[in-house]
Amino acid sequence: MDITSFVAAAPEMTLLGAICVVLLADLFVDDDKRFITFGLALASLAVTLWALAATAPEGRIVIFDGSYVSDPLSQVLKIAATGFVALSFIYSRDFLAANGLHKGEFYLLGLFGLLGMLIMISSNSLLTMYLGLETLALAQYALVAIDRNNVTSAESAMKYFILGAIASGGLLYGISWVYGVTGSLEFDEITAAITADPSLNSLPLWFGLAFLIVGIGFKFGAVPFHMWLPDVYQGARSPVTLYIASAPKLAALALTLRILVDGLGVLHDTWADMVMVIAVLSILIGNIIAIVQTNIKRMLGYSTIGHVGFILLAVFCGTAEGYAAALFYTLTYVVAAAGAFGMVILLSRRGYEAENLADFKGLNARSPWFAMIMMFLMLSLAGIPPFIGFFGKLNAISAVLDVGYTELAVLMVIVSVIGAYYYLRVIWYMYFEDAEDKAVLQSSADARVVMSLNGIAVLALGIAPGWLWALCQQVLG
Amino acid sequence: MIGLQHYLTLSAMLFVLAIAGIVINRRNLILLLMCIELMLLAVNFNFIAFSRHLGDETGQVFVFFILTVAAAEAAIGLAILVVLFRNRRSINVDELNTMKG
Amino acid sequence: MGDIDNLLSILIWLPILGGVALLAIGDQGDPRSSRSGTMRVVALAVSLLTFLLSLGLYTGFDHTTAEMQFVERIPWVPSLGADYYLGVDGISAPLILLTTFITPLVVISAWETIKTRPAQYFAAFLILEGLMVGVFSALDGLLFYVFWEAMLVPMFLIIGVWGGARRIYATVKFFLYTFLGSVLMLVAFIYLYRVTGSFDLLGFMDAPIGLTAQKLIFIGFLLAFAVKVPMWPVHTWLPDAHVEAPTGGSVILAAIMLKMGGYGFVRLSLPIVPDASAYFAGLMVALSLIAVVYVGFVALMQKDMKKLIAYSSIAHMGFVTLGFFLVWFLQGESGAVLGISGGMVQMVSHGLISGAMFLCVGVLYDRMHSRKISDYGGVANTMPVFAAFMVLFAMANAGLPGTSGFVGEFMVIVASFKANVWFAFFAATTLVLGAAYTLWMVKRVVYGEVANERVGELEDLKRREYIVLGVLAVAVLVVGLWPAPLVDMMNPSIEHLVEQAVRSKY
Amino acid sequence: MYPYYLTIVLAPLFAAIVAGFFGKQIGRAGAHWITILAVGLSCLLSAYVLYQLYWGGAEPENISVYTWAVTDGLRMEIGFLVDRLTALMMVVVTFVSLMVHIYTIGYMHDDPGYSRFFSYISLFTFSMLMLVMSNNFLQLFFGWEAVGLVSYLLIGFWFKRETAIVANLKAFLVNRVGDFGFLLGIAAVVMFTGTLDYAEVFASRDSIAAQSIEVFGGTAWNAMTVICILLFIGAMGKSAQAPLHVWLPDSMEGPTPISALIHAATMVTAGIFMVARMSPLYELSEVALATVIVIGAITALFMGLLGIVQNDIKRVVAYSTLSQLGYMTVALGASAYGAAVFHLMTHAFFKALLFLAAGSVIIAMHHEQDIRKMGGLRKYMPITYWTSLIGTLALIGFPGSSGFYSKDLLIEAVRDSHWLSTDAWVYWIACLSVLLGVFVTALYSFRMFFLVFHGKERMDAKTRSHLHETPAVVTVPLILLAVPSAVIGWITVEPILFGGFFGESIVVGESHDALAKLGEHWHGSLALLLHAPVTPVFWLAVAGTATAWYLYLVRPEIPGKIVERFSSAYKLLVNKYYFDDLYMKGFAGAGRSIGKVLWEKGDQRLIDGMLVNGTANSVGRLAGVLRQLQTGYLYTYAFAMIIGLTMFLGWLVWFR
Amino acid sequence: MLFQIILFYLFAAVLIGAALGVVFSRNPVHSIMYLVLAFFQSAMLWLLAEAEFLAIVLVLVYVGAVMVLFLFVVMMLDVNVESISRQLTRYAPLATGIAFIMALALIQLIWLRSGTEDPSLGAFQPNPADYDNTKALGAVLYTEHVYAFEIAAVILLLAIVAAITLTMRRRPGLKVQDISKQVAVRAKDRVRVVKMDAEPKEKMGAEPKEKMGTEPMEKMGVAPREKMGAESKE
Repeated sequence: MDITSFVAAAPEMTLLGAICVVLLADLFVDDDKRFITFGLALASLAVTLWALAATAPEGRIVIFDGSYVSDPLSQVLKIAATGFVALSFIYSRDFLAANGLHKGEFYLLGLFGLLGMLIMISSNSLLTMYLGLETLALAQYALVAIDRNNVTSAESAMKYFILGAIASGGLLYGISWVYGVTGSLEFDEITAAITADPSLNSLPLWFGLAFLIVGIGFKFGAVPFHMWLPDVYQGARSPVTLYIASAPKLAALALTLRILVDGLGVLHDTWADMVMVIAVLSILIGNIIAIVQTNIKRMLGYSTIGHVGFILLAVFCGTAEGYAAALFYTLTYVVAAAGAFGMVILLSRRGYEAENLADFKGLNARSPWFAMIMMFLMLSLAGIPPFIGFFGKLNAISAVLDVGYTELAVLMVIVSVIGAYYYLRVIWYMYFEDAEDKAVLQSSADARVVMSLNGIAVLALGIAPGWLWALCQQVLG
Repeated sequence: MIGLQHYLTLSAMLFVLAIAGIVINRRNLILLLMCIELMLLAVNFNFIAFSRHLGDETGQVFVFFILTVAAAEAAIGLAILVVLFRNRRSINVDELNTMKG
Repeated sequence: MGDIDNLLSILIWLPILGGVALLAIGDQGDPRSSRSGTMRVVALAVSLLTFLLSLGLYTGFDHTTAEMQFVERIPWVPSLGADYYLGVDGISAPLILLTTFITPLVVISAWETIKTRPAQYFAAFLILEGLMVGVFSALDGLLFYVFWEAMLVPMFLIIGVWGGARRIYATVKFFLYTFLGSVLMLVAFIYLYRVTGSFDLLGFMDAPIGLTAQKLIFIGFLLAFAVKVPMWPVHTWLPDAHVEAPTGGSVILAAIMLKMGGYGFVRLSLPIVPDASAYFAGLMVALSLIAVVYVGFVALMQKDMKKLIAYSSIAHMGFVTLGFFLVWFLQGESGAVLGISGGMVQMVSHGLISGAMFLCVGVLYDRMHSRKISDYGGVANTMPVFAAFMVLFAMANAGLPGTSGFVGEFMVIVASFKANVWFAFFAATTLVLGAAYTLWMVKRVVYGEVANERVGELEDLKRREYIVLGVLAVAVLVVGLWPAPLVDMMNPSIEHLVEQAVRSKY
Repeated sequence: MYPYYLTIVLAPLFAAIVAGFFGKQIGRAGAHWITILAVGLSCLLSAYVLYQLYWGGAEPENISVYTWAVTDGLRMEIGFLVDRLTALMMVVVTFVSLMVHIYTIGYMHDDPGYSRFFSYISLFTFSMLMLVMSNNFLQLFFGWEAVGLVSYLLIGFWFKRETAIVANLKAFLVNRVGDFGFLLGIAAVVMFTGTLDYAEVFASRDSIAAQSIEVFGGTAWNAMTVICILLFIGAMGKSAQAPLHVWLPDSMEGPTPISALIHAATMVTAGIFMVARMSPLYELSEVALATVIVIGAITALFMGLLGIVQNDIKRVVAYSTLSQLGYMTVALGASAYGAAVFHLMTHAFFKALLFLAAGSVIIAMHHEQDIRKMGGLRKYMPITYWTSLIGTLALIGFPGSSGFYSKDLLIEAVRDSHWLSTDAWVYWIACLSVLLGVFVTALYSFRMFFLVFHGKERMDAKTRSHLHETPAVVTVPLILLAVPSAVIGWITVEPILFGGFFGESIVVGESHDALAKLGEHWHGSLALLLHAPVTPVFWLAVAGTATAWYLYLVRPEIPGKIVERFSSAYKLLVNKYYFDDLYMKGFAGAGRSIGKVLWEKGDQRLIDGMLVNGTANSVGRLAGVLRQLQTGYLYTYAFAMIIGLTMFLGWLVWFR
Repeated sequence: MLFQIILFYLFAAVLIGAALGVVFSRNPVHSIMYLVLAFFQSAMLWLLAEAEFLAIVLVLVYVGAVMVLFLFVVMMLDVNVESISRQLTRYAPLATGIAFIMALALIQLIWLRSGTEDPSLGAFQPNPADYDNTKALGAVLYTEHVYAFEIAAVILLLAIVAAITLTMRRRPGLKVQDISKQVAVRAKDRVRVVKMDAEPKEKMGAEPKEKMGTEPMEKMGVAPREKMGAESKE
């Protein structure tokens, strides 16, 4: 084995190295100088990005005896994941500082989580996928509970942990069956084995598949494996919610695509039905329950479930276009969702979390600019053109229509109308209602700038979505 | 002759038992953590059985990692449990419902 | 002015950028004072400039061809086969002119009446104007849809922020109703994209499509456009939205947004799915006639002026859809062009008249803060000039010859008589019903003894209001007395449309 | 001649605009001067045009002014068709209008809406001229509606009066019902001919008559019949024929000059004019003619009867107008278009005269209009008295007056319409109505005359102390109108009815041409006059007059007894055959009820309540139910996952 | 062979029994003990399946570390056994049904549809005599699975970080010297003149005062009390 081939895994290695640096450096940083850790964390991300850019492979490279793959898909997802983690760090800092949570561990765990995501994104075998998943999951469990004095945080962390453990137990059980039937854990080999012996494509393998889908469904938060999601979104402190709601969705997509497409693509006929069922349930239940929420984090949680349904419906198509649509949707959704949660953080202050919808009342009077940014984000999530979320929906629907499921497409659009209602409610609170709280926004300049850029991005991307869609198609073509 | 099916069956029984334990238990969270351990144990049985059946060590390697991860998981799970207990003075599953709807 | 390159782009983006600039300027000084604030001047300047530029559409328009003119086409989302593709023909150009004509009036009418966040108010209207021009000029399905939906947002805000007491209910209803209607159009577009490989609307028109698919596409379009028009029975959002919207919002909603529905039918339904349109023509005519008769009766009983005008809008728009769908009852005879021309003229005319009517109500509302008919009476005593305008517009609304309201109704009734006597019979009931509800309202509001002290203290029109209503009055009369320029502009396109509509595509 | 036509039409329009928009600037005098000058100019030029056409040998002209719009091969134009029929109407219209303008100076002297009033009546003159001079249906309809608009504005001129604004709304709506048919008629014309131009339509009249149309499933109707009846519905509205007559008496709420100009002399005769203009079409449909004649006959007799019980001076005249319009309509139905137009003309003069005289009385009585409170005015108002007498005599057709010639010949023409004997009952209805109508006319006319000018002075002392003759601006028009009322029949009857005055402009089928038959026995005006005492018409009129004299001057207590005796009949008449009730409570009430039901039950409850908000609420309720699933308990969450998993497994094992 | 079969069923039976004990015993300590038993039985069964290394690791890691941790936590939390509700969840009957269905599906899968109806076909091939399970695993662990191995290391590191983050508390009143701070201290830091607003800032309450009080403590490396909210409860 040529050591130079490890270069392909440079991003992960770099990040791990950086984590160690941050870990050590943080020990020597006082609480009031925690911005150093923050800077180091951002620097780590920057270095990781650099490593990603520097080692971008031409095509597909598989190393570590088939455990690790680097391909255009992984590049895109990794860059995006790194970027979103950076975004969540930037948005979070003020809040953490104001709430006495500004500890190095937040960044550390965040970076660990990112490492887990990168591992998942690049995994080429069920084993590394599982390990990456666990890395991410453990980091998230800890992050959710990071505010040790917060009852709801602890409760949601516990729920998240138990359910997550069950899901990974199910996933493992599924992996064991897949392994048992095909004799391999690597995706290429699994595909090869099934192709070589079609008789393998039978019940035992499907069984494994069903368990795998439970794992995937959980990670994404698809109905009926979604129950953790609203509670965790609500219970976790806002920065953590932001973290969980953004980058890990990319990892979940990687999980889905790697397992269902790279590994078990030949079983599309079998998994498509299951994916469709959970996807349809997700768009329905997510969007409907979101209507009656009063906590914006919880509402966005349910809305996430709805969006996940869309992503899974795109995956369900089983076409290259469908996968590309799923990727596009995930990326664009996360941009908007990150912004939305960022806005929740931005509105929060010391000892006060702006997590109720009512806290958004009269925002237009307090800060027209951020009200507009939030409106952009909400409209993007609602799928109203010209915001980028619309194109996500467009591509997903297009993919579904392409495989001939007109009824599904109709369902999708009707559900997005239901969904529009609760996004509109945020806008109406911001614009039509009078403020209950007239305080000025307190947040640092960098967060404001990034938030503005985030909001403008959903518009700008929506006006010129071509390149991103082309990229997604190319990556999954 | 004892073989794959027996182990798989045993594993399946353990798995189902663990799951049932999680769902029907409304006593305390520690039990849930233990059930999860049981579940992983069931998975391990599967891997070992398949590994032996296939004559391939990968399955056993997987079990090795599962054991590692499960230990880490247990550690974090218990840590969360401690945090929860400190906040609520209770680890009763029944009382864990401040967020719902 | 017809030789400006990218005229359509300018017409779209100038107001939008103007709106953005207004947001940047913000409310300078005390927003409650009518004098302060450059934003009003900027808003007026931008809207007037847009209008002046849009005249280039008329002067540079080739009246002899049905081809698209002022075409602009650059790739937009190549991976989806969508282009930034603009162009106008005789069907869309008048509507663009209507849009750019109405917007400055709306800006003037709101000059000092909007006291909360005026900059945002004007910005919303300017952005809305750009988007509406975009809808009328887009020749790419995706672009069309983007403009179509994006338009909802400013209107949502206009009603919600500056509206009346039940504004939130109204605006959410407006948004969701229209959004629900349009999403199915999106599905139809995507399907067509699947068939043709691009979002080119003209390409859609030439693509062969099976009958079943056509029917489904038609239903998708129908929901979008029927809600917008609005046709019975999906009209109930309109009275609410109108009642709660601020005056400018009502004006734009009635004058232009409703036209989108009608425009959609002629631009999309008829040429793209002619067979399905033929299949559903009976239904469409029936719904149109129900709109005319049913809604006419409903309008009679309204107690709120705006609601009454809103219902009358629905009834009048019934003529539009009636005119459009007569084509298939006139196979092989002349009259189809007449019907569609009538519908188109009716759209333009209704834009002027309903806008004017809402402005009239706005004038009263600004003074009395009430829209209830029963709060008024004898307004003519204190506001004679206003009363004159009100009666003129009411007469126009009732379709009096010599006003624009007559032209379209006349054409449509004549065409529908050819199609079927009973179509014409029910359509013509508007002569009675329209006059009844409009003039009854006029009687109760304008005539009579001064009803109460507040009416007694009313001041007559200010110069600003006088200009707005005067300009509209002139427009109403000009179109009514000499519709030829308008009709000539549309004719080639409509003839082409009829050819497209009567052929079979599968 | 084209510039003349344009001037005739536009001068009043210009004056109307100036008086309307710049009333304040030009002042009251300016307003009346400019309008009077404009209308005077129109009147002069109209007379010149008539002169040219009749004596000057000018040919009828059909000119397009401008193209309104062209689409789908249908040319819609604004243009003039000026022939003798038109010219006659133009003269009548402008002359009466001029008189009314002058009269208005006195009548409206103290009104704050002085210049507005002049603006309106000038605008009316313009509209009426557009109507009569039109060469196509579009413009006809334009004029048709425009006069309706002005009528609406003028009836509601005193907009503070509740009765006035109810009346104008009613007038407009009832007219709209007529226009409903009229517009459909025009649509039918376009359908069968593809054109709106009179000349082209008339040219293709045979082909129309050859076509048919299915209105109700299965029964084919002759296209011409459909067209003519639809157009006649318009005429019924405008010319206030039963059952669309209800607006005309109420329209008396307007100022009296208006009643004279619009609701007596000109606008209400538009329907008559229109049918005469369309004579080429009507000639080809006997069904339509029969309809016309029946409607006219009913109106002529029954509206006259109502005049007997009215006590408002203007309403009496209004009902007489209705009755006279009925006469004209009967003549139209009898294909005696010439007679109808002739009666139209004479009626225009004497009825305008009567209205203006009534107005004069009203001025003198300080706007008291109840004839029961008048009496013995003769000695206070001699000019008004004598002119009224002339008008009344003309109205009852006293031999020698203009009304005599027109009405007598009209009745003769109807009686001679033997083609009608194919539908015997139609013929008898027509004849009986017109004959009985003569008696009734005389009765109510002289009832009013006697009650106003003779007998006891029943007004209060204060009013009596102020009684005197009205000023010259009022009396001069009375005199100027009295002259034609008295003599115009004598002079013009021969050329108009028997001298081929109308030429091509009125077409009568040979078998229908009752006037031609009358013409065979025509020996001049004098002969007819001398012949009068031997006709039943004369004696009926005398009988009516005598009855009125006996009942209201000799034994004024008798009418009260009659009322008691025949209370139910009286009630029927006083309530105007319950038409108003039918319309107000029946149609208008039903319309409002329908509207209410559709709105509250249909829109609000069904569509909005159930479908729209119902759906939204259901989604909301569903959300409320679904959120219950999220119990917050860990085991529920786990259970959901397990159920999902088990479903998958079960499906895979047992259902796939 | 028969002996092995007997052993298998014996161990299996005890394992299932122990698992049931885990689920149904009321006292958590008992549950843990049952779980330990289950692990032991599993280790036995794995030995039977000739997976010696894992059997040993299971005992070492699980019984030796993880279960001790569990016990430790249970003891530390001192959960009042009696106060714990005894009932099962309301889903219990349904869940039992679902579990039954699932078990049925799995068993049907394993026995009927797996294509190897004859159990003997599923019998493990005995390993060759010179087979060394530990060696075999070691051979692949550091070659083929080195990447996974490294990740596992990361996970353990992460677990350490996470566990410490969540549970480590600095006890108040614990005197600790922070030498670097002691050395770095300057004279002017000893005394600080605090400027106080005439009126406290909004929503700050009495904080400035408290800050003053805690400042020196922080400097001494002792966490201020307020940051350790839970502390006060204990």
